[in-house]
Amino acid sequence: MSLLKAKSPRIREKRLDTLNAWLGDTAAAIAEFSGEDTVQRIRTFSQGAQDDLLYVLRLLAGIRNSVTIIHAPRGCAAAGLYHQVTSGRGHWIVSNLDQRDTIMGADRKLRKAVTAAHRQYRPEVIFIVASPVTAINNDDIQAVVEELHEELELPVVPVYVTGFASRNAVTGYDIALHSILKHSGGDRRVHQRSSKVNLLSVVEHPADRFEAERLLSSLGVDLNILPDGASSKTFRLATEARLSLSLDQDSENYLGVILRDEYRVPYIEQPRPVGVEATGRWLVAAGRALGIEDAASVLHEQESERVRRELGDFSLEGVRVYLALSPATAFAVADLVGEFGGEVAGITVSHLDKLHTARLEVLSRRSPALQLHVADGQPFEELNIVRRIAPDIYLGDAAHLGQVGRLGIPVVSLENTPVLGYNGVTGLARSLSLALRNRSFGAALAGIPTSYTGAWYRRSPNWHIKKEVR
Amino acid sequence: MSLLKAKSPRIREKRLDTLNAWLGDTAAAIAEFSGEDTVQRIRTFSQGAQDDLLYVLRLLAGIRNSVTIIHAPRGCAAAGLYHQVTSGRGHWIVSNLDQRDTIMGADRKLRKAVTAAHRQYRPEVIFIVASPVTAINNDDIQAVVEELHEELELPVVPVYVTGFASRNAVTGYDIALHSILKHSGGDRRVHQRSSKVNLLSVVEHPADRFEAERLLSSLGVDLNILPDGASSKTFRLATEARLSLSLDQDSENYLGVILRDEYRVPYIEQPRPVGVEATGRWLVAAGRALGIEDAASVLHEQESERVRRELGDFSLEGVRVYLALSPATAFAVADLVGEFGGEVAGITVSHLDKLHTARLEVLSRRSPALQLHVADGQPFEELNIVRRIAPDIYLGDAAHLGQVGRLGIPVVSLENTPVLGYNGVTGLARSLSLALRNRSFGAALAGIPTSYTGAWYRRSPNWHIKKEVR
Amino acid sequence: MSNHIDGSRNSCALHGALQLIEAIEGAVPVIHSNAGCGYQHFLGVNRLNAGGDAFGGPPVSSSNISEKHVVFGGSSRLREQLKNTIQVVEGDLYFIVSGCSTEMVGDDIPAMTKEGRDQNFPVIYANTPGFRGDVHHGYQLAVKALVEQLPDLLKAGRTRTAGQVNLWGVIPHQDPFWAGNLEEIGRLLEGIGLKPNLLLGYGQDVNGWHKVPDADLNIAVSIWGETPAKLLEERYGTPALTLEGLPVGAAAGRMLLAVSEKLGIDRERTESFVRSEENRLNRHLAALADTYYRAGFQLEFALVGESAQVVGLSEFLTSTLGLIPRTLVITDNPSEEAKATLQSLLAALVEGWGTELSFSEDHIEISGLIRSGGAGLVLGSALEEQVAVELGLPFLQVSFPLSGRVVINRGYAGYKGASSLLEDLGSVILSHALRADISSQDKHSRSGTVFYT
Amino acid sequence: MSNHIDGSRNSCALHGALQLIEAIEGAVPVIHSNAGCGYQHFLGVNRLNAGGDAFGGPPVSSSNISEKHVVFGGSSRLREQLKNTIQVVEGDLYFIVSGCSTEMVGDDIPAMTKEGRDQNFPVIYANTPGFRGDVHHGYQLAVKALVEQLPDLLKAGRTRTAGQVNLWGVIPHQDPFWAGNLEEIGRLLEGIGLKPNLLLGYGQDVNGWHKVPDADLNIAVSIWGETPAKLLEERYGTPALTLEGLPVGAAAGRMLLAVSEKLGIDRERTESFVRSEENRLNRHLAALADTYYRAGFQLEFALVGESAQVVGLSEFLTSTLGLIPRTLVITDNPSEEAKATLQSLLAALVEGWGTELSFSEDHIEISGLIRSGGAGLVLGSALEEQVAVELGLPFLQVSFPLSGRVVINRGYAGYKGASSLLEDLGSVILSHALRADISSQDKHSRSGTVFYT
Repeated sequence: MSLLKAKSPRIREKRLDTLNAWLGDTAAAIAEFSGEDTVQRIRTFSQGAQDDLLYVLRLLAGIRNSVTIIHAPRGCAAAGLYHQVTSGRGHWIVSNLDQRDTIMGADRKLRKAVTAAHRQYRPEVIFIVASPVTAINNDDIQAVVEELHEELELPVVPVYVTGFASRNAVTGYDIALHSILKHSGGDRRVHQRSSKVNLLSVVEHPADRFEAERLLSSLGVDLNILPDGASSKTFRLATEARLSLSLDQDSENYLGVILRDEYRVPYIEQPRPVGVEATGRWLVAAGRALGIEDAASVLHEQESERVRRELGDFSLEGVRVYLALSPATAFAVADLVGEFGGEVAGITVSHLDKLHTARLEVLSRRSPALQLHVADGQPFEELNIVRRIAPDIYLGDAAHLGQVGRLGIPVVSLENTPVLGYNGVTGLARSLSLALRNRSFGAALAGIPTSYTGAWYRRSPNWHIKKEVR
Repeated sequence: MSLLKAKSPRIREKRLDTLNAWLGDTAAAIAEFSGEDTVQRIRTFSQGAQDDLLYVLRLLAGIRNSVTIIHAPRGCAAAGLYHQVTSGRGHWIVSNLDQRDTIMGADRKLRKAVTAAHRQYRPEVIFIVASPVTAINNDDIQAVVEELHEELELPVVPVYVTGFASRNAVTGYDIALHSILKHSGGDRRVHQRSSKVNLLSVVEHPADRFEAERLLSSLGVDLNILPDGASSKTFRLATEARLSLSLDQDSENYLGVILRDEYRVPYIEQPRPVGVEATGRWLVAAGRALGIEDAASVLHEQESERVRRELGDFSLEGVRVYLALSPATAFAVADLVGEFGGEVAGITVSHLDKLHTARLEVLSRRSPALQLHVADGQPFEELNIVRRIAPDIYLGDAAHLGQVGRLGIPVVSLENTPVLGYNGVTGLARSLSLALRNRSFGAALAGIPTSYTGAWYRRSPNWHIKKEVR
Repeated sequence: MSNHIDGSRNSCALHGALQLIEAIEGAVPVIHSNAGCGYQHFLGVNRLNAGGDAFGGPPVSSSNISEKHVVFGGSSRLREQLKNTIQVVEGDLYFIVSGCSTEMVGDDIPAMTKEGRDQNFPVIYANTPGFRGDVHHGYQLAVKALVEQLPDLLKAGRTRTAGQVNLWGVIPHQDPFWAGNLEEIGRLLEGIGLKPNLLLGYGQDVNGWHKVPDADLNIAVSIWGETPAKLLEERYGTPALTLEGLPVGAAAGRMLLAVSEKLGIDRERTESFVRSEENRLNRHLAALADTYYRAGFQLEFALVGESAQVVGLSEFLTSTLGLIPRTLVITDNPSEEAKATLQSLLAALVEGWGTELSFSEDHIEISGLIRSGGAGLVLGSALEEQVAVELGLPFLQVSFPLSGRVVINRGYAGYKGASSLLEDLGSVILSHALRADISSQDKHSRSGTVFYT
Repeated sequence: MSNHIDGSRNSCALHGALQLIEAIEGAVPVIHSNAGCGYQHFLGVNRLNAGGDAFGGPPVSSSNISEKHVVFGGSSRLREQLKNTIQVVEGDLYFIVSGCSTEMVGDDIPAMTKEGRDQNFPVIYANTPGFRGDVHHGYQLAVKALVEQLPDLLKAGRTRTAGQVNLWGVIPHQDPFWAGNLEEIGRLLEGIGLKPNLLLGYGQDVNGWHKVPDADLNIAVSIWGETPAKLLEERYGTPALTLEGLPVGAAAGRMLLAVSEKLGIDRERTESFVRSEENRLNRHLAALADTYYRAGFQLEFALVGESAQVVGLSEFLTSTLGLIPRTLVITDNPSEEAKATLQSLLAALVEGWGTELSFSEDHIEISGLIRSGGAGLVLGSALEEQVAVELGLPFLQVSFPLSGRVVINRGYAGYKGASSLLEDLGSVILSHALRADISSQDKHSRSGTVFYT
């Protein structure tokens, strides 16, 4: 009966027909998801990209008082090093599987690592993250988990990720959330509802989280934020909450659904509060569910007035913008570009699935000709597209903006830029304004050739996207 | 009657027969001060050195909630910039006299500067420091002081320094202390004595001040520390204190004497607490005066036991040490070198005067052949001497250690090194030990020639020191 | 048996190979593995060396194998990926590197390479699964592949350059200052009339690699250059010279003299060049002396880094700058034999200082060594910053990984590098001394509220 | 009329002269003034440029006049001091500089110089009392003295070097990066076949100054080089070229092209050299791009410094790095005429950014300008650090005075300097961004205690 019974959740391709390679207009995109069975696409040429393991690690980096043991050869911990060094988040141990371990198994090594982690950090929880090697080898992580869970009197949570089962990295969020809830979730029997409201926040920029907190707290809402910055207790409290509010359906959908279906916490899945209007709708929807709709409306009025004042005469009138973001963010920022008076010239989303059909319909009505590209970490396609479209500015959050910059156009990174709420509007306006005003850095980069051949730029951008033969 | 009646104190040459150029053994040094009138020496070749203006600025840098206006051409504020930038101490304004001002006077400029300082900082006190130019020009600072003191309802304290009247920079401390006490000192009539004890600390290293505080506070002594870190209130409280304790007679003597002679605060002038024995004597002397001699003795026992333990087998046995320091420090460190088992191979003191006869006698008995050199900032003489003596290590606090290093010997700077009390002993032992163990930096510098001719090194080091003809 | 590692800084063999390939202009790595392998490399290596991202993003070609390939094999996917890489990505050399999964599955990478070669594609390969070892191992595997397979790709004859010297053992990014270090060693070799073949970095292309067999000498700048040098000695009889460590300051002069002797170059010319470099450095030291003495530069230090860095930097800090080595931690997993050599080398260098020398790559263990060592200054990677801050010590990032430090072509090797080190380390010590002074002022005025009011 | 100054950073004429003389190898300044003048210079200039103390202490010769000399005149004291300086201090040129007191007393310094000259001593002089002006004025006075008086000292004939170019207007220490900047400009001029005569710094001796009249061109790198260049044009008819500011990055290329045109050098050769330099810099920029975008380099900046620095750095930051000038403060007291030129020059550069350009040398006024300007990044002297910290902004020390920063021969001029600036500024911005991220984590876990318990 329970979704949490399974070792890990269904991959996104199966659960939501998620695509990670596609090119076409919005109407065609809607058509893709209207049938029973969406045809998956594959690439005959591809470039390195995020995978579910990386998303698992990103999410776990935000869990407080935890240690993560990556049960893998040493290189799989590189992303952990990145989180540790750049943002001081997480404690990362790699079990360091060598050639012999890939043949003989490495239970003993894993056991040693868990014991050492416990002794060193006295964490609230230890995660054991699987990897391609353990997945292929079928390592018996479960036995170690059960044994040490008893011995250390500590939740030891296995996270069964493979790195290859899904082509969509976002599956990793589902896997991590599934594992946490499965092992440290609260009691599933009848609950007393608490006064708390879950704010679902998955690897949001801290400033974005603060903005959501700021708005809701000023309405007197008693928040329980997870999984970002959550401890074990936060997850237990989540199951008793009166409501779950979403910030980004792409990443949190699975968490909201589990809390709703397993623990009967109502779940409001509202588009991301990006832009004045969407933030207002998000706030009012929350207010409605909590019986404070009027207060929410008043707050929206005040804040939007402030934003209008701060924006002054800022406008994107006549500016053609390319967006390359995760889908929920891309669609939300597209609306904001509209609010600013600009034109969205094209969109790359990291994946696309059934969760997006409503947004696609809106987009299709507004800009029927708009081209939608689905790709995660495939700059060869993006550069081909962007060169053709020649937008005035590019907004993205991928790791390959350094390649995009060589096209000579202004680039704004949303990787570390807050975008949510009213403060997100003014902040983004400031970044866009600076990027459009001074384009000299792009001009300097334009002297450096991109990595691709002239022949490739003459080909259609979707040349290497094929229907998967099953 | 009162010493404070005068515009400024008598220069050190007049008050204490202070010499700033001299070379000879200790017996000869004692003889210099035994007569009625010490013959001053001058140099026929000299090098830049500190002057009384620099010492005034150093002392004022430590006065809290004060602003210092240097009434001079712009370059005279360079030392202020140094204090501000390197240690964040003081607020420094230069009146910036130009050629016209040197002819026409600059009252108006000075008035503007004082008013601006008051407006910007709202200080407790504003110092107006004279300079060679105002001294030669005989600028009427007094009129401005009186006028603005009234107008701003704020102590405006003139500090009459010349830069040339005395050859001994230490005169500057007397001038600054004289000026402060004259203008912000307490009531001279019969006082209620408070329970406070003045700890006289003039530009001591903060760690040294803390060490003295630590020791005295642990004996329950209620301290009033001045002038370092003192506010106007500190100076008022000083006149009611039950006792003044000295840390460095060279710099504080004038302050101790004024407080004793003008305000009847008893003054204990004990040699600097440098080394275990001297610190013990200093502590016990303070204890005796305050009726807590036993507690002081016990503390001394405990601390010296700790120092012995921490020093382990550290020893300067067989090590010949050259000292180039201000006199009270030099004599105190000489004793410490003895405690460590080392030999003092020679001493340069920045000045020498009647305050030192007792110490000279001790030194003369112990090391009759020891050569004493009196010079402030005359590295040409020091290098000549040190090359001849070829000590194993050089300890100094002057700005020309970079020159000394070119002789290839280990150099330890006491400019920013704490030396007082028990912690000073262990700290200095550590520095000496490191310098003696690794001499490679000196070896690298030895490749760089010093600035002086071979002819000079063949001459007697006191070649350019002559008796002053009056 | 290998152990688990906390805060692993030595990445894996695949990443080491990528680091080498990305530093050769015109070389294109083709990763045959999961999608995430290249991305991990980008996050966990390139981004922790800000300013040195040659491609503007993660590696440009990766077969991104999926479940199907794990089950049925991925060789055909590699065939397709290779062919299309050559069409899409500009390059002079395509270099297939494999990851753990494709190696476990047993894909035949040599066969796929041969197929490409048969179509006249300039392709080579190396089997570099992460489970085979760390970044250093990967560097060696990739160098070996280049040395062994490149000659088959060369069409035209080579023109020999007299006095050519190849440099080995500098691993891009694993030494954050690799580019600047190579440039400076090159400048010094040019100074005595040689033609350095740097092989990696700006302007270093596949051509330079084709010229490898023509060298008069192979210099190993670290223990990781010994294998390539040995391989070339075996194949081409080229003599080899192994440096004790990164040549910083005077050690660079000794390197030049050793090279001169080995190659029979006019000793006087070399000595005169070395003297002029030496004299400039000594003048810089003299100009720093006042600061050195007053800010108390003569500290005991802890140094954490790769063996070449630890030897080279500690030698300079100790034998020229007068500092005292307290705790040395070598993080690059030398072989037992290399460990023994390093141990005796460093024992001679640090004799009499009571230095503790350790080999570790574990963040927690290393922090513990620094904590118990009692040094007054820490040089290490960003991972050591935490313990330095905890202990209130001045700290300089010198080894991988870096955080918050952009490096373009700054280096610490040679004479210029010694000056750069004086600037960076000097700034760290001086600003720490000034901060200590200012904060004790604060402390005073805080404690002042007790005593003065 | 001059005003009082809070936190004065422009020292005085005597100090400016000393800064010049100390940077010429073999030149010995002989100060005729109070004891403290040279010491003030050491504390307030040399020590605020850690690492650049050529003499190992305060100036080596000073007459230290006392009350007697103020009353009765100090000329005889100077005579004695000069004679003994020549006996005690090694030197090729003895340069008498006077302070306020001896000038007010009216000592006859030219006469004392002539006396020395009559005894065949290599002596020159400049009247440099602090009341006559600031450090820039002192630099000009000393250069003028050298240009006018040195020819009288030259015994042997000179050998002309073709293609010699003299560099003017870089004031040692007042530009903390003077040595590195000169070396890089020299390297670039050599790159197009010229013989730069740097005149100041390592290896630059009195001989170089004797060769000044032989140059084919005088380049003024700052407004303070215009007077010397003009003087030499008058005396020797040498053509002059004034740069708009410190040539950083592309501006250095434009400088080389302008020099080539002026001297009729092969344009293609110059262009090819510039292209290679340009290309390397652009590659560096590309390798930084990922960091640039994700750490948000595109900030509005406040820049406080000397006119040449403000023009040169802001030009590079704006026209190459894409930053936006918000607040520019020029601190070196240009003449009214120079101000007007700078104003129109910078107006063109910063057009459309709403930049506020100010001229001030007052610490409080400058801090106020930064506070009200609203920039997101501050470049300035150590005096600006306080306000940057107060505003929570990333901060880089680029102008005099420095604190806690050791500079040996790092520079920001030319192409190498541009890379160095990318490293330094990049590190400041990146580490600030990372700290902000980490501290917001902290903030979160602090606020967490409210929401999660």
